Amino acid sequence: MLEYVYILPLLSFAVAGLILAFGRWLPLKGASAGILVAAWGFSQGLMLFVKAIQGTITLPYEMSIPWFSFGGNQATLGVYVDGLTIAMLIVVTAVSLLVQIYSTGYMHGDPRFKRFYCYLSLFTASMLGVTLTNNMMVFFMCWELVGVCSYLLIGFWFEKQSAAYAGKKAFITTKLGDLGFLVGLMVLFYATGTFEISKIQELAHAGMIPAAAAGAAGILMFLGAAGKSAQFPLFIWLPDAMEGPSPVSALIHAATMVAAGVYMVARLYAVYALSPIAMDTVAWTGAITAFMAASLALTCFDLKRVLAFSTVSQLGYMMMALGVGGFTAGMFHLTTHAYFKALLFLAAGSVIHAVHTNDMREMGGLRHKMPITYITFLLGTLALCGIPPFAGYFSKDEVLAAALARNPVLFAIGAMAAAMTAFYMARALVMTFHGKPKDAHKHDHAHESPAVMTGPLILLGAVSVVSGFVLTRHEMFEHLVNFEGALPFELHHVNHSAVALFSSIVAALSMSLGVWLYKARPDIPAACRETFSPIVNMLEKRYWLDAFFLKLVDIGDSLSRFMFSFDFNFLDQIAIDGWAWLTLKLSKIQGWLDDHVVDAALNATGTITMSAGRMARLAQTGLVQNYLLFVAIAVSIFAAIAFAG
Amino acid sequence: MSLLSLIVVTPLIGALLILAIPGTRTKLIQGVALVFSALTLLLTGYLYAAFDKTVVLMQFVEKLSWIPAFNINYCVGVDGLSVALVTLTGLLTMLAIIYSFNITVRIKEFFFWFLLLEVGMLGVFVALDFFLFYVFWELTLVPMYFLIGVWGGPKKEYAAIKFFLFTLFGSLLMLLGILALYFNSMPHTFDMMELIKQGSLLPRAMQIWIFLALYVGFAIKIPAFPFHTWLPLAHVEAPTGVSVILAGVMLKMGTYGIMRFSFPALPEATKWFMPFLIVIAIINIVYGAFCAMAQKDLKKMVAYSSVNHMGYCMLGMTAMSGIGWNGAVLQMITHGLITGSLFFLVGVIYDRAHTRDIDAFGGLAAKFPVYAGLMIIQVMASLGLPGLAGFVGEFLCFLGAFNVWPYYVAVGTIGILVTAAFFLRMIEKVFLGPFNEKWAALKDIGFREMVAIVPLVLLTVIIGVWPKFCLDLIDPTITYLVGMIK
Amino acid sequence: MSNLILLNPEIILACAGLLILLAGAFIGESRAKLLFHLGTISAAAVLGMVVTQAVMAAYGNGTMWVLDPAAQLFKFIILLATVFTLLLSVNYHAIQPRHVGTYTALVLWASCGMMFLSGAMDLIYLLISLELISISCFILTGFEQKNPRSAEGAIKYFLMGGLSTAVTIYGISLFYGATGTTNLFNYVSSVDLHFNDPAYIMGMLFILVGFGFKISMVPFHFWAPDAYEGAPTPITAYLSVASKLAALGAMMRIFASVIPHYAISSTLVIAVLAALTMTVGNLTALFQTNVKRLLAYSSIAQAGYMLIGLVVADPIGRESVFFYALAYLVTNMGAFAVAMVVAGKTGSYELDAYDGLARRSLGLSIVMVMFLLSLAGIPPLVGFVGKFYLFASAVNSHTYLWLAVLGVVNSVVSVYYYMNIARRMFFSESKDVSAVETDIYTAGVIFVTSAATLLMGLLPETFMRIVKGCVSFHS
Amino acid sequence: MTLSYYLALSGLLFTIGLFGVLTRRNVIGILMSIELMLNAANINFVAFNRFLYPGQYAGQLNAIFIITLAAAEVVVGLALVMAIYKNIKSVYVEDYNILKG
Repeated sequence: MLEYVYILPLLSFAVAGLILAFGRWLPLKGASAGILVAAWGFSQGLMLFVKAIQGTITLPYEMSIPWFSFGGNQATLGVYVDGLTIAMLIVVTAVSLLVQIYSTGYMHGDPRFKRFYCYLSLFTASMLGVTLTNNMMVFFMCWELVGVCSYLLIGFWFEKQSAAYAGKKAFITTKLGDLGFLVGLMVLFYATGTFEISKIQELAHAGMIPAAAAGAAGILMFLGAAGKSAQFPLFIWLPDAMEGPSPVSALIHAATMVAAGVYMVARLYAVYALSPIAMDTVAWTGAITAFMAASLALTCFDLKRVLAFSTVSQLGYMMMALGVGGFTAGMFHLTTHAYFKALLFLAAGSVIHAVHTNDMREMGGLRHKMPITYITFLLGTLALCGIPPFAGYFSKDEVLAAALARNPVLFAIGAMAAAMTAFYMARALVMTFHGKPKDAHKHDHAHESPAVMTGPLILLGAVSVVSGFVLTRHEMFEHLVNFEGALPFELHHVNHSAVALFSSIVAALSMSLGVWLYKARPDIPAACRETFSPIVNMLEKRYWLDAFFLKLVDIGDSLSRFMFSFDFNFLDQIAIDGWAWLTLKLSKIQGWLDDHVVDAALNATGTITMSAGRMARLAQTGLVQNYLLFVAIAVSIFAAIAFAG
Repeated sequence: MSLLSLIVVTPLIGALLILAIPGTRTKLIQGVALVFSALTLLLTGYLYAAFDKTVVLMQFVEKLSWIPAFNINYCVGVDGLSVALVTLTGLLTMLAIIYSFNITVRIKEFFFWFLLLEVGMLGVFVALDFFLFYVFWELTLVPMYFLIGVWGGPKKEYAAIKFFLFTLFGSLLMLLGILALYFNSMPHTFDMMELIKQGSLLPRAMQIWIFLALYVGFAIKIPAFPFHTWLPLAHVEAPTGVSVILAGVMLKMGTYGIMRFSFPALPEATKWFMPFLIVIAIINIVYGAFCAMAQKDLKKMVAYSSVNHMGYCMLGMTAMSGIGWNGAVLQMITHGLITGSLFFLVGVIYDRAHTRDIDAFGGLAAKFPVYAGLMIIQVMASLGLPGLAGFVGEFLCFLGAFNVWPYYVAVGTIGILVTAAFFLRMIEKVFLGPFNEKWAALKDIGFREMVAIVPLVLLTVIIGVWPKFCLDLIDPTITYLVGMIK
Repeated sequence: MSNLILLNPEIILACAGLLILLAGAFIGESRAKLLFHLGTISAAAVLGMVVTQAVMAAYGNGTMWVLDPAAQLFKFIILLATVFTLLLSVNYHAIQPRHVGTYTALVLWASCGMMFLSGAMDLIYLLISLELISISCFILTGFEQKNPRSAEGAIKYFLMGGLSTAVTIYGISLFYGATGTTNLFNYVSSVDLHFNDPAYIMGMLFILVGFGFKISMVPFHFWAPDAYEGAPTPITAYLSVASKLAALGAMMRIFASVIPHYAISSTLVIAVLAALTMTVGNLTALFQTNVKRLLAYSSIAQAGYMLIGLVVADPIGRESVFFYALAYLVTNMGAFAVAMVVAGKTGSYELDAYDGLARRSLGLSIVMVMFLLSLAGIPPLVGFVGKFYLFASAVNSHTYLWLAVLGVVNSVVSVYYYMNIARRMFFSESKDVSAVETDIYTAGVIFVTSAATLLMGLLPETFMRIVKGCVSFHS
Repeated sequence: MTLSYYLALSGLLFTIGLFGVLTRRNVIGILMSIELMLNAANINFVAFNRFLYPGQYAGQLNAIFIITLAAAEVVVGLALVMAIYKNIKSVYVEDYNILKG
């Protein structure tokens, strides 16, 4: 069972190749192959989960084969499975499976349907690689590969200039973070002498890694996580990434890839735990991100972008949880969030599929036209807002409790973000599904999506409702995902129920406010936009972060132009060709000498005298010397040498 | 005749044979060129297979007395450092010859020079006698001059002579360095292995001067900042097949020379120069990347990216550790594969559109999916995407150097970012976005071009996934060499 | 006197010259070419004799001359050049049939003078040899009577030569005053007395002027381009090869052997002049549009390189000059031969005559490129091995490393103009695409020289061993 | 009369010759100046022989050689002047200027 887990990513890779090569002859142009593999993977994950809970398999499990050796070191290729891995594995395979099923409807008729499934399989494979690998080098490889898949899928409809741009932006922004990751990895390598996760963990637990190295590695690698998981200030790419097809947003930009950063921090939690500074960095970055992104979602009119900001905000939560020591809480939030956010994206995709726009101002009143979509979206919203007994309630509650246990300020920020979350989700729900249709034409053409799309929605809706409740039974999740020395899942020394009650009330109030404002008094938000226009402006400009990064790009561009102009104009044309030029000039002088010397040849003999005046006159005519004179001069010099020495 | 001599002689026979064929029989000439380059490739492939991976010393050594007056021998041999480069040369030359079947003028001369060039390149990598090394080194110069000058682009003559003068200057300085080594050895010898043993006994000042003389020669070939300015010009003006060889093989001669000889033979000088070398490597990386970003010409962009990539290679060398050197050698090979194929790919579009202006295209991915796919794979490999060949070498270079020069390496990573930026921008402009209808009449990549490019793409993927394939050969020798230097 | 038999080659050559001169007066114009053949055969026969002498190790000396391996080597070079020159002359258009006898005789006598020069051990003997060469060559340079260029070249050559001869003779007189003899055998025994005597130093330096003129050392080189351009092309080749190398050989004997190296306080002077010679020669060559002039300046620069070995003057230095002399002989001769062929077809020595030559005659172009590359010193051609040898001697000496560095820089500069010819042949297009024909004599010369250029480059060992055997001058 | 007088005379002759070579416009004049320089050498030879090495004849012999040599040179020189005069119709060196560069 465990012995064969390495087949999962390999099979996915193979399927990606299979679809690319033979997709046109397979059922559903290859989609069937992708779905089958994902389904099989999901069943495997589920079985592992069950067995792990039952305790019939021993964890952690590790196996590897030598990959290559370099200068006395051995790189390995292998898998490392513990509870964390299994939790992530289920998320990846489940969402991947549902998204692939959903996409057969959503992408139906697309000219590059085949390639879409190829990319999805490739992504799934890489993501499984990230999840399962036993080795940080392979981790980094797969980490980059998911980035490429993300790039390809965001720019899937590359004829749209904005899509192509968004793909590039995503890739480069995450790459910026990855530089940190790379350097951090090297620090880690030289601190531990290995890339293998199990060995790193062992060394960390034994305290063999110096705190400074651990801190440096942790913070540097967190830069990579900040890029992937869209943390402040690198989250700017994620809203633009919504240019991709909605299933892609659900799979990559909500459930799995963006969670990879969180997963990475969790994976190396032993290292982070050694350095309080690294932990604080993670926590505060998470908190700031959670707050900022939530505020950005308040003024956004693009349905998918609202969800994207929400994703960023929730990822901030997870990071905050990890940073304050809530290891299990963070991972739990990751798990539940994956389902309900995927649900929200797929539902949003369903809406967009129907009305062909992302703009909420052109929607409205869709709940009658698309009842299933509406219901499932509603369930997702409730889960996200943390209304009991939906999934989000359980996980968010734990995150906040962990924050309170460590630092009340973080708790306060988290609570505010939670309030905003409830508000903007209510806003989105109302604007999309309630009220009167704003665009009659679009409304008339809207229709409920086909069963392949609503099916996954219903499934995910069900999961969103029950997963929080189920997984907390008998400390099931904690049993699976835990970290010795981190905060326990159920915090007893803080008033847990008080936190839960407080957050639920805040969420409910805030949600009601949102519903009331946008349903009954839409004039108030409009007026607020007027009144607080500077703030709205700031939010629409995304705290000027985009401008900041564009400025950076501009600087890079100017720098590159400057360097090239230096290269060409100075280094090449002056410093190098200058020598050639100088040589030619010299030879011209020489040629001139010969021209005017040999030119006049014997000619000049008649005119040269030794008198200075004669010389001056010669200088005026340009005839300075002639070659016999050279001989004479040489002879005189020789004579002088003879008498001098 | 030993295997290595056979490898060197085969293309020479081909070249002479071509000279004997009347220029009008173009098919025959192409056939002969193909057959002899293929034969060479087979022999190098056999060399690769027959090479004993566990032996760290020179293999297939053949030593014949050549000029006893100067104790010069015809001495050839390969170890882990050179064997893969020999095979790479065989492969790239054959593919470039296949690609170059589209040359329509003066075919006889073209293939004559091309095979002669192969002789020189192979010779450089197998020579163990410094005099022989130098002869082969210079032998590459003349064919390259003609290949650029006759079949090149608009500024071909300028490019050709600049390349010639630039590299000649370097190599003549190198010759002086070699002579100095010769006269300081006892008994006087040009035998590289012997000189390596004796070089370390030289006084430091002497070592430094010799190192400098050799370094200028090698650095111009690499090309290291500030000696790189011949490169963009020569690459851009050269015909496609020749650019491939230039980038794929000839640049490596510089780094190979340094690793083969300068570092092992002159340890004191190496120590002394190290701070400069690392700075130059970083400049190459960052500066090359930024220069590439400013380019509007596709080929020039790839050319500058070579400056950047050879910077990684130098970075790995400066690590003076097994990790870094493994990375450097692997980087040489992968850069040959990747940049070689990129030049092919640029050639494909240039042959069709007769322009390389990045802004002139748009949305080609929709119309030419195969071409776009190959290009994107190789670009990704070039910008160091894991899973493809470029990553492993690059990563090992950085990793190796990080131990010694952490802060420089941290600065150097900027190069990775900028490389990604300009390549992705190029992809965005050329392949993505709305399709530019101007190019509606163009055809997707053809069979001959596929034959030239696909093997490189496959190797890029194979080495990326299974670097052992290459590193197994390299690692034992490198570990031994590094151990010896230390 | 019994040793006089060792001078048989010179004597026979001189007699052959006389005979040919006489025959020329009687032979019909239609059969005048026979005289070239006669001349060639006699030169070749004498060459055979010299080789035989060398093989039999027939060495010895008279009171004013010596026959040692070095002399034999230079005689070999001179005679080979003579044979080549006469072969090139057979179909040269500007020599009138009625003057063939004179022409051939003068060439043979000039060669005779050079052979004397190569064994000269007395300054007066040396002077007379030099004059024999000079006077013959003055006439040969001006041999194209109807061509004002030829006459002008000759008169410039003559005036410059006259002045340098005068200076040289004055130098010899001073040398005589300082040492009491003009004989170098006697001189050797009293060597230590005079090193600081100004008359002695001035004498040596003035003698240097004469040699400098002959080998076209800066600043005594100004005649060379004009005379080279004006002279009939075979004579240009002859002047640039035989005359130059013969003088260089004698110069080696005096400045690098007879007078011990450490004893010449003026070595630095020669070193500086060597540096100037390469630099000026190369720089001026850059802008030449006439191939003969270009090769003239190139041969000035080549003399500069050879002077490196002379300055170094240790065994390696001497060997390197000897080897380079051999290399220069075949390479430069070949280059002039090709230039002659091209001019024969196009009627012009201008560079644009070379446009597109590769399309017209690929073989000839490749051979020409070989010669040019050899002159530039690119392996695996003989010029490279020669330069390698020269630079090796400079590096070995330490003191003159700077000359080697300068030589390197100059080589790079020279490649520019050498490759400029190659560029024209291979990169440019010409309107006329008819093939370039080569007559059998010229083709023979080109074949032999090109084969030697390549083979001596690939397998230089034999020749290195020969020059090693020649370095110890008799004294 | 001592050696130095002769040497001074010879030096003077040499210098005058050199001056003449540099300043004469007429080829024949230049030829004559060269002859002066040769004769300066002859004076040297004879004077050295007489004052420093009275037992020898070498110096005087050399002088005779040089006189012969000078004659030969002048013959060829004049012939060349004739040749160029036929072509260019001038004996002034400034007119000989086809070849240059």
